[in-house]
Parts: sequence; structure tokens; C-alpha cells
Amino acid sequence: MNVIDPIILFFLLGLVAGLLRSELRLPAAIYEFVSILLLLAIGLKGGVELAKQPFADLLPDMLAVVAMGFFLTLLAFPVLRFVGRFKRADAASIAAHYGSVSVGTYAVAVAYFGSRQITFEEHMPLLLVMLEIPAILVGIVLARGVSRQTRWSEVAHEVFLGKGIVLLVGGLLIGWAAGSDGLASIKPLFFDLFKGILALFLLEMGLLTATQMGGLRRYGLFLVVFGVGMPLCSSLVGIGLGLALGLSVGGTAMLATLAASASYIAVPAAMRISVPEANPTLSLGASLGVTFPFNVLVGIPIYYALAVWAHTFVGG
Amino acid sequence: MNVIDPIILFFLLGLVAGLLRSELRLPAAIYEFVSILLLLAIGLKGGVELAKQPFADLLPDMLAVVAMGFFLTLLAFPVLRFVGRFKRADAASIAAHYGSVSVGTYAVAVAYFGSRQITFEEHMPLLLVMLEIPAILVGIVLARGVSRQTRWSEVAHEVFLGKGIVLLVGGLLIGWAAGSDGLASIKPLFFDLFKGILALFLLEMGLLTATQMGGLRRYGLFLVVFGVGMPLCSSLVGIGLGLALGLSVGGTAMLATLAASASYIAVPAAMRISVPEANPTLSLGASLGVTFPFNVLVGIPIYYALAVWAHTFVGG
Amino acid sequence: MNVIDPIILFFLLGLVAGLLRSELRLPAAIYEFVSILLLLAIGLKGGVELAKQPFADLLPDMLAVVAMGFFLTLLAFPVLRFVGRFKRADAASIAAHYGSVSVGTYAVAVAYFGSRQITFEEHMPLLLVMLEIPAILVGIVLARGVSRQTRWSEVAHEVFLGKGIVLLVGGLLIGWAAGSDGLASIKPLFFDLFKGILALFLLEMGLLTATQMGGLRRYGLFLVVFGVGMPLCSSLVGIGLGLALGLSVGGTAMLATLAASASYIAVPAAMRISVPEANPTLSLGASLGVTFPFNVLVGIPIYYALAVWAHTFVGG
Amino acid sequence: MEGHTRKLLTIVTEAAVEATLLRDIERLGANGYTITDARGKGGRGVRNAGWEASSNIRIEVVCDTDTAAVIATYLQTHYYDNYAMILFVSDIDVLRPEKF
Amino acid sequence: MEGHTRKLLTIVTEAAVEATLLRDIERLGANGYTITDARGKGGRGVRNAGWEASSNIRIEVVCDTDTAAVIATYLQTHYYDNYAMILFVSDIDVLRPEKF
Amino acid sequence: MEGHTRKLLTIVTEAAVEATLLRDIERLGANGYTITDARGKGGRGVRNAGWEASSNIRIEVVCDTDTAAVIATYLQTHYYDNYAMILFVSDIDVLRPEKF
Ligand SMILES: Nc1ncnc2c1ncn2[C@@H]1O[C@H](COP(=O)(O)O)[C@@H](O)[C@H]1O
Ligand SMILES: Nc1ncnc2c1ncn2[C@@H]1O[C@H](COP(=O)(O)O)[C@@H](O)[C@H]1O
Ligand SMILES: Nc1ncnc2c1ncn2[C@@H]1O[C@H](COP(=O)(O)O)[C@@H](O)[C@H]1O
Ligand code: NA
Ligand code: NA
Ligand code: NA
Repeated sequence: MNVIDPIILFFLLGLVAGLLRSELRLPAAIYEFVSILLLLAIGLKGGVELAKQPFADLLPDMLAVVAMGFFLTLLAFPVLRFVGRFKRADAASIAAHYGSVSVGTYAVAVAYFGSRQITFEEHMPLLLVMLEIPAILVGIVLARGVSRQTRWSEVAHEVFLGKGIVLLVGGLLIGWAAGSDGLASIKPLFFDLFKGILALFLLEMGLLTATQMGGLRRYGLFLVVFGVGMPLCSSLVGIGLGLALGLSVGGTAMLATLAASASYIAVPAAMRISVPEANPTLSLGASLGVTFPFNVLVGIPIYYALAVWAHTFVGG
Repeated sequence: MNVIDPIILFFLLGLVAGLLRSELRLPAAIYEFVSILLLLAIGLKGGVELAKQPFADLLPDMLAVVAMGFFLTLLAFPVLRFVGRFKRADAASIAAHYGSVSVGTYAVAVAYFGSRQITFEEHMPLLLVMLEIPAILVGIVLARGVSRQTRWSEVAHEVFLGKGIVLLVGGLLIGWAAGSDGLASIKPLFFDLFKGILALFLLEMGLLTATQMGGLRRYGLFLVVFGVGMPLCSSLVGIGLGLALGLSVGGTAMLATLAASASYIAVPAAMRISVPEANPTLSLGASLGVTFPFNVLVGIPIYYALAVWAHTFVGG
Repeated sequence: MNVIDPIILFFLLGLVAGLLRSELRLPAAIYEFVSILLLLAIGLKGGVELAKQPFADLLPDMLAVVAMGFFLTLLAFPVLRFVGRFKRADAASIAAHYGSVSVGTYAVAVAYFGSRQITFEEHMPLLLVMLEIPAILVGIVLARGVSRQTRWSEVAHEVFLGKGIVLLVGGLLIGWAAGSDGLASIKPLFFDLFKGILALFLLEMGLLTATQMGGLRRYGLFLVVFGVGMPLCSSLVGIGLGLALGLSVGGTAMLATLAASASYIAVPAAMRISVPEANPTLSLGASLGVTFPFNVLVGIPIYYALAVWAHTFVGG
Repeated sequence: MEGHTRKLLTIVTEAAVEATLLRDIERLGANGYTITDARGKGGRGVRNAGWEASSNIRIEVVCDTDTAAVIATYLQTHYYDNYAMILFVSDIDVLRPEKF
Repeated sequence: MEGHTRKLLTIVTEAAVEATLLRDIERLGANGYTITDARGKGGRGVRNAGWEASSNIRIEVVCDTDTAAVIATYLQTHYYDNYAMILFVSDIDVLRPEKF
Repeated sequence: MEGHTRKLLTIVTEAAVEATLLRDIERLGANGYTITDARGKGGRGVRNAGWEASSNIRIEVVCDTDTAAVIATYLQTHYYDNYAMILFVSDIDVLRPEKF
């Protein structure tokens, strides 16, 4: 077992290259290609497992995770508004980023758990989808109130028909309908290449993280502290919920990781449309410049250790 | 055996996402990449098999297929002109689309036959190439007569050096020269990933089909009926020819599929240059909005059933 | 064993398609994608092997190769300046191209040696990196003298943080840190697909070579002769050095190939910035229009034969 | 060439706002538009990454003077404060004035 | 800056017609052109898909007034009826008038 | 719309020179720029391949008359001889003159 996963090294390569202002950059089309493959692969994998259990059994977990999405956003908001002294819109937008979830972080956790033979409940991709959305709604309401002005049908369209959700849900449904055998023929692309594709994705994420660190420097210490402290708190919520739902150690750790991760795709896009007065440099600086590298480099092992500890002392 | 192939589910995912106006879209560069891989893979596979038989044995099939291309175009034209009451140029252009062939449909049929262990004559990719071209020439002549105005050298350049033909023929020649062993080293990319790449291709095809359905609504019922009826008729011609040439059941079904499929890449490009007064919304609406989904979703199984039936009752 | 490797056939396909003015072209994003994958794969593979031997053992080879880079550039310059009668800047720029190295040629040699089970010292990617840079510095000095005007910090940035070096060195470091087992999970993308990706790369290289041949026609015979003669001379230098360093037959042949190859990515970019008065049509015409196809089609087997001969008669 | 004068309105802004912006532009009277993907730098920093949140689009609208003024004013009121955006107008000659 | 007045001719049309159009433009006297890939919407509907049949290109030609008029008229006669196309002309200052 | 007159400076040149050129442009007073990838043909031949050595970029700078003149002159002196490059300037109306 290696101390450090090679895919993490790709992230570091991107980060260092970005900070040294190398001209390295993945073409936009390739970044999208790689994202599409990851989203579909995660969805497909989850869908195959969904087929194995009755849907009704999953409902409690799904509802609980939605509640967690609401809760985390509402937890982050007052901290940002009153301790961080951000404007209402900014606090709401950043809170929504942290109440939602990062598919990239999830993928790294899958790779991390996979290489350590840690099993987890296989309906996690479904919970991932569930957790992506509530925070967006809360964020908009926190910024605006339940005003008439908000064009909710537009928001719903943006949220439910955004690229990420369509590919995740589409993958889930295809995996669910086709089953493991049905997917055998497309396995070489979506499953065998998964970690290689993830490595490329993390290379680009490193480069993007480097660009966000500039923005951070301007907005100071609070965001850095928040970007580390908030995921740590959220992970505890995730672990508590994992215990309450009776998840395995791996499942608990994965739920903690989901809780701790912060969105940098779906939520920024939705906030840009629905809460345009929020400054995206702040939220992306925190979620991409601090929390993503923190989670990927040190967070995931911590959350796993916490889950083991919790299962031994609390759950045992 | 699944009722429905997962690659078809990708097509449906794209179609539904498109109809719901999701923002999902494959970048243009990725669509081209995926097309290039499919065309090369089909060519390579065919080329490997070509090497195994003397070229002279294939000549009758090749000539017969060219004749079929002429015949199908000439069959479609009067129907479109006199029953459908289309302008001369439009009737000629649509007829050319249906006299030619769709590589995407062929790829789906390959996957369909493959997962059902149905064998077919391996020189089909060669027939695919043969069938692509005659319809274009007939279409131009139908629209213009054999006028001096037509810059035939330009047309020839456009047709024979278009991306599709170059990649198919190039793949055939490389496969033929290198043989099965020679290709072993590039097998992981071109053969193992084939169905995964095809899944991505069909996802985008679903999205494209959705955009074409809008155009259809405007031009009404006739195109829809034609888009379903024409491939059914063409498939019968294909089956007849398959029997006449003494093809296997699988080969007959494949020839029926080729006959039934309608072009949406090579012919539109050629018609746009050579018969510009033809409205591309009509031909693409029919071939992409009706015939492609029809063939992919229900046509291929029908053509196979017809081939089985024909071999039992006629050929037997 | 085939007479001709299929990847070479892809090069020829691109070349012929380009010369026939086919519209075939790889999208820019895909060309970059393919390049990125090749550079990372070469780096990773080298890195894995580096981990197996103490770094100090490699230092002599590295220094020797740097010296060879200086030497080859200084060898080419007077020939170009006084025999070819090129302007000072042009002679310096072309010399730099030939003193440096082509990753594409190296990749073809790897494939060629691989399919013939010829082993070579596995730290070659490290030597590749070493050989890329000195020629650029010599080229600039030859064009300008060691003038104050040259913004050396900019040059260093351009050279050391260019895409190629970052990916090669990054790959080396990741491979070195992760080791062979660590890379198992990303092997399917970077190693199994290597030759398929290389085939696509060579297809595009063929198309690019065709565009450069036009430029050549204008500048005449000397460049063609130089584009064949220089690599032949350089290969002898490479073979001599290989013997002196005590490399294996394969390693000697590989070093000869590196010496014989001419840059068409890193050096053109650096020269464009640092010696802008040099005409890129000349240097690219020679390196891409003559030397690359020469090396790929006939050079590599020649260099191997020379290495065998040298080891038998000189080294034995 | 008997040209007719029209206005060319060029907008450079965030890719994230594309759908909304096009809807507004059409509602305000534009008969068409042309979009190219772009990157750049301005008051709100560098915008050149390969993901939507940091990339630009460049929109051109050919229209008459009034429509150009209406769109420009609307965008100034509704977008300028919150989005990275620039906008400029120039005079052009067109051949088919009835189209725009 | 001692500028000289020239014309900038901008054409937005179907990608499918690129090769033919460029041949015509050069034949009619243009010394060069610049192309960017584009998408858009106009009288012939939305053109924004990733395949050639539904994507646009945007061509710019810098030339003198006469050449601009010749090209514009030719395109109007030969392309307007059958292709999705718009075309407009504006005044520009250039530094090296002999080039255009 | 109370527009203010500014200049739009458009440069088409080799992609290889992007970083250097942008540095120069900013140093000479531009507050921003917009870049699109392009291909084309001119005095130095066809530039349309998928690799940097043979592809173009198209840079737009909105600025005041003086800055436009300064940049144009600088580029003419420092780039024209050695790089494939064209440059032209046109008049535009902008809404927020203080920005440029
Ligand atoms: N002076 C300028 N000239 C050309 N483009 C500009 C200029 N200023 C801004 N832009 C473009 O407009 C986008 C948004 O500008 P801003 O709101 O100033 O950040 C930038 O990312 C650039 O692409
Ligand atoms: N009013 C307009 N402003 C800007 N671009 C337009 C306009 N009308 C049409 N276009 C562009 O020109 C293309 C062809 O136009 P059309 O022939 O009207 O469909 C469209 O796809 C748009 O990209
Ligand atoms: N007359 C022209 N009209 C439009 N673009 C041009 C023109 N001439 C040159 N260009 C563009 O500017 C680039 C460099 O021009 P050149 O230095 O003349 O080769 C070309 O590759 C074209 O993209
Ligand atoms: Na979260
Ligand atoms: Na057909
Ligand atoms: Na060399």
C-alpha cells in the first residue's frame, strides 16, 4: 500500500504547474469529456447496485440525506454572515456550496477506498444526487426570501436539467436497467479507464485550484479557516447520520466525505443565475482553493479514521 | 440476454435530455473524436477479414451493392416528388439520403448482432463504403440533370475525400495490411473501447435527434410516414439482395439494415455543396429525426426477424 | 512479425490524405489530448524504472546527453550557415531543432522496439528530457550572442515550464514516487491504450507533415538533403556515445534515434519567442516535412542495424 | 452594393449567463445572434479556464439603432453590476435591411 | 498612427460551405481571411450543434471598398437564397494599406 | 443610450506569441482584452492546423484613441517584421467610458 495515491500526485502536479505559471492546460473540450466520463461512470456503477435492492429500502437514507443538505447550508450561513461578516448574498451562496456536494471529491474517495479494499453501501451515488440539490434551494431562499421575483421554474430547470444531474441520474437509470451483465460491453471505457480518467481530471483540478488561490489571497484568512473548519464540522454531521442510519464503516466515512465536500460545478452555475449579486470569487476561492485540496489531500483519510473510531466507540 | 442493449439506453438518455431542453451537449471536438474512432474501428475490423479472402470473390457483392444504391435512390425519388409533392431539389436530396447509408446505424447493428452471437459476412464494412457513394451521384443528377454546371471534379473530391470515406477506407487498408496479429497492439483503443465509444456517440445522437424533431413538426406527417415506410421497403430490397448473393442470415439482416439506414453525415455535406437549394431541414428531419431512431430502436430487430423468415421460407 | 507496424500505416494514411487535400483533420483539442497522454505515459514508464536504480548512477548518462545536445547543435549550425547559406537566425533556429529531440519519434521507436522485444535502458525518458533543452539555449546564443537583450528569465520559463517538459518531468516524478504497483490502477489508460493513442497521433502527424511539404518545395533541395543527412550523422554520434557509456544494443539504438530526431514542438515554440526573425517555415519544413517521416519510416531500423553492427565490431 | 446602415452590438460576458442573456436579447427585439467562445481579462480578472464558471462568450447582434439602444440599456441595468461584461456598438452596412 | 481606411467584411454562415466560400472570396480579390467557429440563430433557425451540418463559421476579410462590394454582391447573388448567411461591412483603419 | 466613443483594436496573429503580446498590450495601457481562437490565411500562408505553431488568435482591445495608437505603433515596430499579424482599428460606442 502506497502512502500516497498516484491520482493525488496528478493533482499535485497540476497544482505546482499552476502555481509556477506553466502554460499547461487541458483543452476545455477535454475537461468536459473527462467530466462526462466520470459522471456517467459513477452513475452507472451506482445503478447496477440499485437494481439489487428494493427501492423502498433506500427511501429513508435518501430523505435523511436531503435533510442533511438543508441542515448543513443553514449551519454554514450564520457563521458566514455574522462571524465572517459577509454580505447576505455572499453568505447564502457560500453556504449553498458547502451544503451541496463535490463529485470530484467523491470520485477521489471511491479511488481511495477502492485501493484499500474498504467497502461501502453501493447506493452512495444516489445519495450524492440527493445531496446536490437541497442546498441550492436553501441558498436562494436565504439570499432572497421566498420572493415572487425568483423565477422558480427557471431555477428548477437549471438545477434538475444541469449537465451533472442529467449524467448522474441517466447513468443510474441505465445501470439500473442494464444490470452488471448488460454493462459488460461498455466496462472497458467506463470502469477500466476510471482511475486514469480521474487522474487527468485531477491534473486539471490542480491547475484550476492554483488559479483560485490568487483570489483567496485577496479575501483573507477567514475563508481559509472556514474552508478547513466547515468540512471538518460537516464530516461529523455525516458520521452522526451514518451511524443513525446504520451504515457500514465505509458507508459512514463516505457519507462524511460527501457532507464535507463543497460544490464547484452545479452550485456555482445555479448561484450565478439566481443570486448574481454574490461574488463567485469568494465561494470558488473557498470551495476550490481550500476545501477541495484539503479534502483530497488530508480530509478523506481523516473522515475514514473518524468513522472507524465512531463505529468502535459509539456504534460498537 | 437483455431486452434492451445499454447503448440504446444512452440514445434514449440523449433523446430525453434533448427533448427536456437540458443543457447537456458533447463538445464538438469530442463528437468528432468519437466519430473518428468508430469509423477507424469499423474499417480496421473489416480490413482484417478482407485479408482472409481473395478480392475477386468480393467483386460481385460490391457491384450488387452499388446497384442497390442507385436503385434505392431512384425508388425514393418519385415517391417524394409525386406523392410527397416536394420540390425537385428537395425530393432528390432526401432520396439521396435514403439511398446512401448511416455508419452509426451500422455500428448499432454490429453491437446488436455481436451481443446475440449472430455472425455475418465480415466484408460488410466494404459494402458500407460502396453503398455510401452512388446515391450522392444519383441525387445530384436527379436535381440538376447531367448539367455542365455541376463541377464534377469538386463533387468527386467532396465525396471520395470526405472524412468518413477516408477513415473507413484507410481503416480497411490498414487492417488488411496489418492483419489481426498486427493490430493486437492497438486493439485496446479501437476494439475493446468500441461499445463504450459507441454509447457516447449514441448519447450525442439522441441529443441531435431531439433538435431535429422540432424541424419535423413544421413539415408534417408525410415525412414521418416516409421516414418509417422507406426503410421498411429498403430492408426488403436488402433482404432480397442478400438472398440472391447467398449471404448468411446475419449477412442478409445486415445488408437489410444498410439498405434501410439513411445518411446524416456524408450525404448532407455533399448535398449542401452540390444541391444547395434543397432544404436540409427536410432531409435531416427525416433521416435523423425519424429513421435513425426508428432503425436503432425497432428496425434492426425487425430486419433480423425478416432475414430469418426469408432464409427459412425462401432461401431454405 | 510484420514488415511494417500498423502505427506507421496510420502515419501514411494521414500523409496521403493530406497530400490529396482531404478535409480530414483531428480537432485541435484532440491533438492536444493525445499529446498529453503520450507525454504522461512516456514519463510514467520512465519514472517507474528510475525508482529501481540510484540516481547517482544516472548522472554520467545525463551529463553526457546534455553535452551531446550542445554538440549536435554546434555541428549543424556551420553546415546550415556556410553550406546552406542561411541567414544567421535561420541557421541557429534550424540547428536548435536538430540538436533537440522529438518525443513523437521516440514514441515510435518505443513501439518499434517493443514489438521486436528489443530491450533498452529504461531511463531513456530521462535522457529525452535532458536532450530537449540544451539545443534551445545554444540556438538562442548562436542567433544573438549572449546579449543583454535576451530576457533569459522569460526563456527559462518558456523552456522549463513548457507543456512538454512539465508533463514528461511530472510523469517521471509520479512514476518514480508511485512505483509499478502504484500505477496499476491507471495502467489501462496510460499503458494499454498507448499504441492506439500513438496511432491517432501519427495520423495527425501525417496530415501535418503533408502541410509542411508545401513549404519545402519553395525552399529547395538543400533542406531535403540536410533533413536526411543530419539525422544520419547525428545517429552516428548517438551510437558512439552509447558505446562510450556502455549502453546495451537497444539503448545505443535508442540514443541514436534520440540524436537523429528533430524537435517540432518545444523548439519551434521557444524559437518563435526568442529568435522571432527566424523563419519557422524553414525549420518546420525540414524537421516535420523531411526528418520526421524519414526517421519514422526508414531511420529507426537503420539506427538499430547500426547499433547492432557497432556492438558486434566495435563494442564486442 | 447599396448598403443600409445598421448597428452591430457586441457583448463579451460570462458563459454561465448565456441562456438567460439570449432569452432577454430576443425578447428585446433581436432577430438573431452569433456566439463565439472567448477568454479574456478585464476589471473582474482573468477569465480563461476550461470550465464554464471561468470562461467567456462573445455575442454579436445585428439590429437597428433603437433595438441596439434598448438592449444596451437593459443589459446595463440588469447585468453590469453583477456580471463580468462589456458591451460596445458600431456602425455597419448590411445588404438585406429587412432582416435586422 | 497614420491609419488608412479599409473595409472589414464579416460573414456568418454554415460551416459546410467553408471550402467553396473561401475559394470564391480569394478569386474575387481578397488577400487573406480569418475564420472563427461560431454558433447562432437567425431566420433559418438555431445553428449550434457539434456537427458540421448545424454549425456556423464567422469569416472576416480586410480589403478595399471595391473588393468588399464585389464580394458582398457575389455572395448575395450566389449564396443568400440557399444558405444561412449574414454579411456586414464596417470601416476600419489599417497600418499597412498595401497589404489589403 | 448615451454612448461614448472609444476605439476597438483587433489583432490577428500567431498563437505562439500570445503570452508575450498580452504582456506588452497591458503594459502599454489596455485595461482588458478578449481572445478567440482563429485560423486564416494571409501573406505568410495558411494557418489552420491544430497545433500551436500553425494556429492563430484574434485579440480585441477596447481602449481610447491614444492607447490604440500607442499599441498599434508598438506592434508595428516590434512584431510586424517577424510574425504573421494583421491589426485594424474601428470606432465604437461604449456605455461605461471610465472602464476603458
Ligand atoms: N478593455 C477591454 N477590451 C477588450 N475586452 C475586454 C476589455 N475589458 C474587458 N473585456 C472582456 O470582457 C470580459 C468581462 O470584463 P470585466 O467585467 O471588466 O471583467 C473580460 O473577461 C474580457 O474578455
Ligand atoms: N441579427 C443577427 N445578428 C447576429 N447574427 C445573426 C443575425 N441573424 C443571423 N445571424 C447569424 O447568421 C447565421 C445565419 O443566419 P440566417 O440565414 O438568418 O439563419 C445565424 O445562424 C447567426 O449565427
Ligand atoms: N486580408 C485579410 N483579411 C482578414 N484576415 C487576414 C487578412 N490577411 C491576413 N489575415 C489574418 O492574419 C493572419 C496573419 O496574416 P499574415 O501576416 O498576412 O500572414 C492570417 O493568418 C489571417 O488569419
Ligand atoms: Na457538503
Ligand atoms: Na439506405
Ligand atoms: Na536531435
